[in-house]
Amino acid sequence: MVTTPDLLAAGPEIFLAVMGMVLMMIGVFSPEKRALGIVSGLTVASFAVVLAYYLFMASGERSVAFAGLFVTDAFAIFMKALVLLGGILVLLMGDSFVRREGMARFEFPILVIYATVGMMMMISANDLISLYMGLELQSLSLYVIAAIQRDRIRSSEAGLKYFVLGALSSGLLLYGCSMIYGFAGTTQFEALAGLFDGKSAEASAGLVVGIVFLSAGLAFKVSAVPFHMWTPDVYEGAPTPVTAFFAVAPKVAAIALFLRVMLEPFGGLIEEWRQVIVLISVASMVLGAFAAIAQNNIKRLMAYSSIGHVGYALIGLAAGSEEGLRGVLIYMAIYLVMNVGAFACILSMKVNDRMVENIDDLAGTAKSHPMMALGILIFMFSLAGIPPMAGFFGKFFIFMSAIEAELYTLAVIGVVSSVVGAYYYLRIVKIVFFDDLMEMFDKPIDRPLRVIMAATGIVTILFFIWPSPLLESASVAAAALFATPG
Amino acid sequence: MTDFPLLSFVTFLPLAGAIMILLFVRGDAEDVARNSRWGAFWVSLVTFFASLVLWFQFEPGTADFQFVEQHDWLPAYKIAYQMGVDGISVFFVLLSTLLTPICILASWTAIQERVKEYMIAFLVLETMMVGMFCALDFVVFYIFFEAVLIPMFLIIGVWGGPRRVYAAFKFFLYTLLGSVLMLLAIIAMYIAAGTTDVPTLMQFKFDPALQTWLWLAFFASFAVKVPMWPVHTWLPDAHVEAPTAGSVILAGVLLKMGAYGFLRFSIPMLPVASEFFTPLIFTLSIVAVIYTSLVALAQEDMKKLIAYSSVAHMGFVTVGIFAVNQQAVEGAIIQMLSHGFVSGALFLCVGVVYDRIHSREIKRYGGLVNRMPKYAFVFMLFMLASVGLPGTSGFVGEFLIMLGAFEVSTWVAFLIATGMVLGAAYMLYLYRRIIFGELTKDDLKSILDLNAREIAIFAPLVVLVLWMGIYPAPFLDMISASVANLVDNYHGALAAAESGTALAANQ
Amino acid sequence: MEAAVVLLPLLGAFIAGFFGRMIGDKASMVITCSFLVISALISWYLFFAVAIGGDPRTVVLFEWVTSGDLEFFWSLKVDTLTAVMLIVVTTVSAVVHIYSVGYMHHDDAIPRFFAYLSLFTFSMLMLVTADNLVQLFFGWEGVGLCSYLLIGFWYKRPSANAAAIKAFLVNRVGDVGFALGIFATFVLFGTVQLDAIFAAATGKADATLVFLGMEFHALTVTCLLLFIGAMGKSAQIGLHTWLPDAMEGPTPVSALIHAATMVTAGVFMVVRLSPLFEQSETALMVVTIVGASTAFMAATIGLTQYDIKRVIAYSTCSQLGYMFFAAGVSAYPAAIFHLMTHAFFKALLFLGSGSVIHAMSDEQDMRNMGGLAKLIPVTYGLMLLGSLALAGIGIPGTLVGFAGFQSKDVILESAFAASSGVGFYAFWLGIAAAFMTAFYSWRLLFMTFHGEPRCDEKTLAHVHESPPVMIWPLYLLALGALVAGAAGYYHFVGGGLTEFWGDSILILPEHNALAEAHNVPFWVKALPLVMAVLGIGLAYYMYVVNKDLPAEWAAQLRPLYLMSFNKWYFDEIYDRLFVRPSFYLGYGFWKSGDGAVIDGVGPDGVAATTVRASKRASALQSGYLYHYAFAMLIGVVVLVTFYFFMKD
Amino acid sequence: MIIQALAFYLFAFVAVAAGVLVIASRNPVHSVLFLILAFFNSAGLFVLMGAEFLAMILVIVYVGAVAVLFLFVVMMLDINFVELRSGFAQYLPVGALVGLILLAELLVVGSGWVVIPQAESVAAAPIPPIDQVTNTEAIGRLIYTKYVYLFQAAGLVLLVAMVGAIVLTLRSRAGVRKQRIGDQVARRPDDAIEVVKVTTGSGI
Amino acid sequence: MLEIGLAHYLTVAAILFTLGLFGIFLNRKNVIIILMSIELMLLAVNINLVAFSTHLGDLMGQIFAMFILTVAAAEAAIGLAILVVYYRNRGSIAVEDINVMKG
Repeated sequence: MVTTPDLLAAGPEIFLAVMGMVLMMIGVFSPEKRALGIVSGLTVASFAVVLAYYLFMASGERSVAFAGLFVTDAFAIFMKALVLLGGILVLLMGDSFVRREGMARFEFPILVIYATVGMMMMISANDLISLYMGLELQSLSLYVIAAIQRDRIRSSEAGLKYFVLGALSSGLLLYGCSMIYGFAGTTQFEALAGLFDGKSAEASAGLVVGIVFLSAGLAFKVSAVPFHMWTPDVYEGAPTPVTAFFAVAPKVAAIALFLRVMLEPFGGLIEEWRQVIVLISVASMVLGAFAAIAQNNIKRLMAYSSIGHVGYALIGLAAGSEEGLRGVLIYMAIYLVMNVGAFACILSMKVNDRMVENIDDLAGTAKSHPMMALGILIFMFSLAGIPPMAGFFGKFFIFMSAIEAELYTLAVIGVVSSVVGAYYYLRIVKIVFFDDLMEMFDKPIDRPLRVIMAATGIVTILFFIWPSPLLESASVAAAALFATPG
Repeated sequence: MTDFPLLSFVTFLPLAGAIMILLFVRGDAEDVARNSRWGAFWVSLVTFFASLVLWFQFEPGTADFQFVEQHDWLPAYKIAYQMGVDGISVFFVLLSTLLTPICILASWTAIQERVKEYMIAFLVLETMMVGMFCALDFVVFYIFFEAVLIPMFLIIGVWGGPRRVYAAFKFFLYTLLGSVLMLLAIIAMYIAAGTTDVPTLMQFKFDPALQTWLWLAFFASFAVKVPMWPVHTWLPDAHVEAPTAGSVILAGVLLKMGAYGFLRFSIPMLPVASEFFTPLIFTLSIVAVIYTSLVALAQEDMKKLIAYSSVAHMGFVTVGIFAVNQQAVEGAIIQMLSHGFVSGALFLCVGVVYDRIHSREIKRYGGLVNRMPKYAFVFMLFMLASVGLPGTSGFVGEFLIMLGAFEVSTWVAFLIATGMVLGAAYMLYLYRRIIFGELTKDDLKSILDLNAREIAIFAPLVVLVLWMGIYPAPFLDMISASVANLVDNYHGALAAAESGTALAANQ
Repeated sequence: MEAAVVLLPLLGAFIAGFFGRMIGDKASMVITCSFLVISALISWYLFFAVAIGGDPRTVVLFEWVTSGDLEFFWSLKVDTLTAVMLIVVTTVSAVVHIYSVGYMHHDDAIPRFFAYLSLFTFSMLMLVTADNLVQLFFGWEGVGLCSYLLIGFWYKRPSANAAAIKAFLVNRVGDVGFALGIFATFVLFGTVQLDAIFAAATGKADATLVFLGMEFHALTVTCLLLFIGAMGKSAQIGLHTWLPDAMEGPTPVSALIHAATMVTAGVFMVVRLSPLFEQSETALMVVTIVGASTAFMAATIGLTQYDIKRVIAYSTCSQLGYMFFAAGVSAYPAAIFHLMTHAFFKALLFLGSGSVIHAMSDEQDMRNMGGLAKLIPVTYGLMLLGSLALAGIGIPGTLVGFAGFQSKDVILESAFAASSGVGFYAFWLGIAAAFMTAFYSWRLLFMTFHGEPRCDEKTLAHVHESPPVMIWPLYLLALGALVAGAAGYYHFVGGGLTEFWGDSILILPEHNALAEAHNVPFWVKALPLVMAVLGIGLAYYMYVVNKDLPAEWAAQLRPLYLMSFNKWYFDEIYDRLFVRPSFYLGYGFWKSGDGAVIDGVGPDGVAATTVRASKRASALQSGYLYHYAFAMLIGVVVLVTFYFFMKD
Repeated sequence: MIIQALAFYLFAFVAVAAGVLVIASRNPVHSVLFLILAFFNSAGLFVLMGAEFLAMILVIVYVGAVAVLFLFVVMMLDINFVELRSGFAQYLPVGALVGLILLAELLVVGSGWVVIPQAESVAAAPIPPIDQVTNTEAIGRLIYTKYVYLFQAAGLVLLVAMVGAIVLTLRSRAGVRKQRIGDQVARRPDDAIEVVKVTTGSGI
Repeated sequence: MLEIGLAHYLTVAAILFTLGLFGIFLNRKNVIIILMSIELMLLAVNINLVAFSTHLGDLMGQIFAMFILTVAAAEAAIGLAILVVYYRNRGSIAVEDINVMKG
């Protein structure tokens, strides 16, 4: 029953899954000391191959494979490219950390591969069951890599919390799925979409309750309030490269899944779920902004920051329009770049070969590491959404869609909380630029970090000069989701 | 020459200079400092001379935008990179390009640490300021408008006084809060009108109900920037803590951004709402004039006093803008320019003594005229210009504003006229305490008068202040066509709106 | 040529001000003085050409402001009125310049002083040659500035600085009125050019204007607003408090600015705007009442002052009151006539007192003087002459008399001849003031020059006659004080009046006080003289014959005495009413308004709340797994419940 | 019919009761055992509904693997359970409130169920008549053909679980003597024997 | 009452689900029981799915349930592994102790 088109459509996923197994073998049979280097190099290489495939060869045509379980379209390609890009960058910049900090095991890159495959499956999910399988493949891998520094309390605590809460969220999600299945009679996205696009079927209460449970589960994955509670602890506890990975790839994938689920099968029920999303979005923006202010640990701060950012992205979802979707896509792309940059800076925070994570440790960086300080400046202002940094454009298109959808209150709350949020980003800038040097970070910064910092920094600050490529591909991707027949 | 993108050139030249300095100025600390100073100075000077071309080639007779440039930018959204100036904006461009080299000169010796970064920040700031006044697309405008905050935040925070952190944050967040609301308004306008092209939006008739909200959102942004009472409290703090040159730019250009916004956007695009809210603006402006003048009277810190005086002077400007007649609006523009020179110069005056004594407390001074006659003269001149003495630029603006306001409301004219007295009171009182009297403080006994560099800083400002006071015709000529157009359109739109409602009522 | 008159002093000021140090004191003095003298000579030429020759002219220099309908130029309008002012201003100024060469010779900032003087002269000339209200305002403020600078010339003295600021501020209050008047004029006439306004004035006689929410007769409002400006500049009651304090400046300044020229600008303005004032009975009435009241009030204060210059200052104030009520009864020529004569004799008195002060080593308190007549006889003689002119001694019914006699009498007669209520009010107060004027000016003479010297030995030994450079100018002024009245009578207020003034002054036919002035009963003409003589006699009795009497009377009439001595408590009232509340309010607004309320509720309050909220928010993150789980579970239940409720 | 009903009530009641005891018993070992009981009864319910294969899976996978795993861990980690039960009732009211609200809502929703009209058309895999194809066979036909994608994905999940569990728990403790057969086999005389030249008279 | 319909099964599932939820509130301190509570929830889901499957006449639900069972097993393996790792580091699995990170 499996046909060649099926295999082609899921080719990249299959390739990566197989690569994972191959690499496992390679890892096992390589000399112990070199195993990690070889495996992670090959991992990056295979990511790069797939990324290149998506960027240059993959057609954006929608094609459904595996009896409607799997779909690939421009939207999926866009999001997968982002995920892969995030994966590559994080692996590159985490390399030295991984070697140094007692997580030098080749299983790490392999788990990253499977997590990534899981994410790609999520992005391509076209059925509640494949959604669930992708999600779980991703989650299980992530649980493990969060706890991968198994000798550290923080890491294992992070893994434990993430796991318990993740399992709970799976439970909620599944309950939702079961309700949807029961009340709609199908788990297939296209079939679901077919049920609700016309005026024929009014959504039954059970179905909407199912959707609410489902979105609760998804909200957990994107760490939206009130399902966000794991985020700060896991971000803080997990090893920094893992945190960086968490902050970019799974978030992009989960947002993609969220978007697809809400807009494709349930797009016709937008009036039913919009308020729920609005509520979650507002809560996320506000909490992200406020709670971050009190933080001293920079990873924790980034966690709250990501909660806030998800709130903004959800505005675009609440708008429920093609513009909103496009806004979210642009937002996520920019979010990815600037977050990677910010984490590159965090990974450079090393005193006498020891990682430090307190914000105050950044004091006076402007004097000792002017270029890194410049990078922090760019990323912080970008995260705060100040033009002309890229972050501004992300917010701009999101708010545009919100206003267009007449979600005025949401937009106002959004901008106001972005001002509150600006406060803590500014605080970092303040510490970097205004305060006096206390402890100097090690010099020089590792080359991959430097390169990534520079590259993301340049992209972030110069995005405004030539934004069209991103905008256009986001448009195509957004259109793809809305062009769904049925 | 006509095809040369002059505005973009003027806008981005400083940025290019900043990048050059960032990348190529290296070596030991002293070389870096010297090279960045000179580099920044030359760049800003060239920019200034380039911007003078704008003046010479400007057609004064037309209200159209000139030197227009247009490039695709976000074609998917029909948002384009558009630049252009008219009579209202052209002088603000010149004001910005003029004040930047002056500021760089003023920081020559005052800034000894991180000179390179400082100069870069200033050049970036210049780009943002100039770009903001040139932008003909609302989104482009907004980007420049907001981006100004970044270098200014750093300038205050890194090179500022003891409470710089507080001041920098207050400045940043306060103004940010205002402008994000404006962003929503811009988006709403875009959605209503389908474009962010400023000239088109000026022609677009927004629904009156929508206008009210848009106006309020603009108000949130511009009122903070102006600053109007009661959202002015960031200003004294920012001014006091900023380094001298920072204060100069703040007072000279940044405050104008708010008023410029009212003039460029609120009035022409939202005439009905503007008219509806005029009493509010008048009230706040009057309070600003009287209240802050009184506050200025009680100040013990020179910079704070001048900062409060800025609030009062900008109160005049907002009255002028919302009086919407030829005299008042022209007066408001002249007053803004004049205030740019005068308060900038006054901050420079404070900077001169601050560089020598490192105190801004009024009590620390007294009798400076004994040792510093040139300084006393310069200070006197600007003080008088600030007071609005005829023959100085301050008079022309204030006079025209009050004259125009009188036509609209005698109450307003009467109440802001009290500012003439109060303004004189605090400025003379300040002058007396600093300059006059016996020279008793020991460290003042060896204080030096202005040096050649400082004279070079003040000279152009002195000339401009007198020139605009005695022969403002060249300025007014260039402004008048645009202002006339603005005023006509405004009243035309109001009349149309009124007849529209009348019609609706009849039906 | 017209430009030369005006600009030469400016040039002098410029040279002395900027290059004074370079070229030295002497060169500065020579340049400014000679420029002034040239300017004065040209003015006299212009006077004959314009006023006597009847050839008014206007020279436009260049555009000043064009803004929509509003358009005005820098220009020089010379008509009879201006010409008269020109000669008064330039002559007195030239005299003062020369006098200052002697008076200021031991000062260390001579170029600055002369620069200020010349700058002042320039401003004053701009004022009198204005052909539009704004240029008038320019000159108006310019003289105010110079007055400020000159009063505060000795900047080391705190009292001088205080006086300078006070002068500026009080003037500013008047200027607000003036400015509003200009605006009203513009609203009414659509122009600020004087000629155009005058031409249209009659047409607007019935127009109304809404001012401060009330509807008024337009021209009345306009005139009154403008008149507030005049009150400030000319130190009329209520806004006069700066003038006595202004005596902190060097004496030549007092002579030039605070006696002869600047303070008369108000009078000049009212006269200049006679076509407007003529249209408003109310405005004229107010002018009369204010003028008369000032004349009386200032005179009463002058009775008890001890500072020699302050006495003269109050006298100036009082005389300005005369001029105003003259204008108020439409006797504009009389006002200008008195303005001119007053300029001479009052400058003479001031400079004479300067000479005295100079002789007494900068002593100004008359209680420490006495018996100087023998030591400085020339000064005494000149002061005597000035006092006679001030008291208005002359033979009623003829032209024989000192300058003040003709001019003051014609004012009082006009007031009487106006035969209106305010006219009589002015007349009787004027008569009373005349009595007091004579009294205090002679009191001054007696206290200063007669009796025994009351100063210490050292000062006494130092007393000397002033150098020729100070005395000669006085002779010139003395000549003016002696003959100006008689010489000008015919043209100014006599038969040649209409022809002389031409179009520069407008008097409506029904306002015929001046014409009627020649026909008043004889007792009216004689009464001023009688009062003057009585005043002199009383002064003689009190300060030469029975020297204990002043103290006795002061004790018996203590409230009145204190009222007079403390200048009717104006300063105290203003201090309580305006100055202190301003500072108090300013401080309050700053600390409580900005600090506590706006910042406290606004940014700081919000920031504090935010920080508190953020502490709370992050306290939610307890670290306990089960709390997190609770949050999720409660969250999902809330969302479901929310949906249920939303659905309904 | 009645038998079916009785069976349902029996299984349902026992399952719910076991569920209550899972969360209420003092000893986690008991909890695990009650969990197993609940699973068994649920399997019974499955059978009632005609899902024999799932019932079997539930017993084998859940009872055989998962529950035993729980039991194993509970017993392996030597934990003071009494301590863990303190504060048992602290959140009881909140939990009860939340639980009851949710239960009420779920019941309301559940009772409103109707087969949607389009059920026929949207059903992806209609159950074939039981007399033709058994439940197990029907499922088998689907998961190895149509839904092989899911089957493979499940494989990956299990692979990750295996790798993860090993990565986390496998450790070679330093200082523990273990037999390394490879080392023993690869041992060569050179490693074991050192030939020392002893000069006479000096000793070793 | 004797007619056993879908609602009966749904009710059982709902009760089990709620019990799972309630169990978390009740046994907040013991991670293992929390995990068991979650297993109860999954059981409820499975009952739901199978019930729907039967009543809709669609095998999809049963397949879904099967994969849930599979994944749940994998999940349990990983979860317990993490728990063991944590226990090794900390010597306790009391939830009260799992709060190195907070705020």
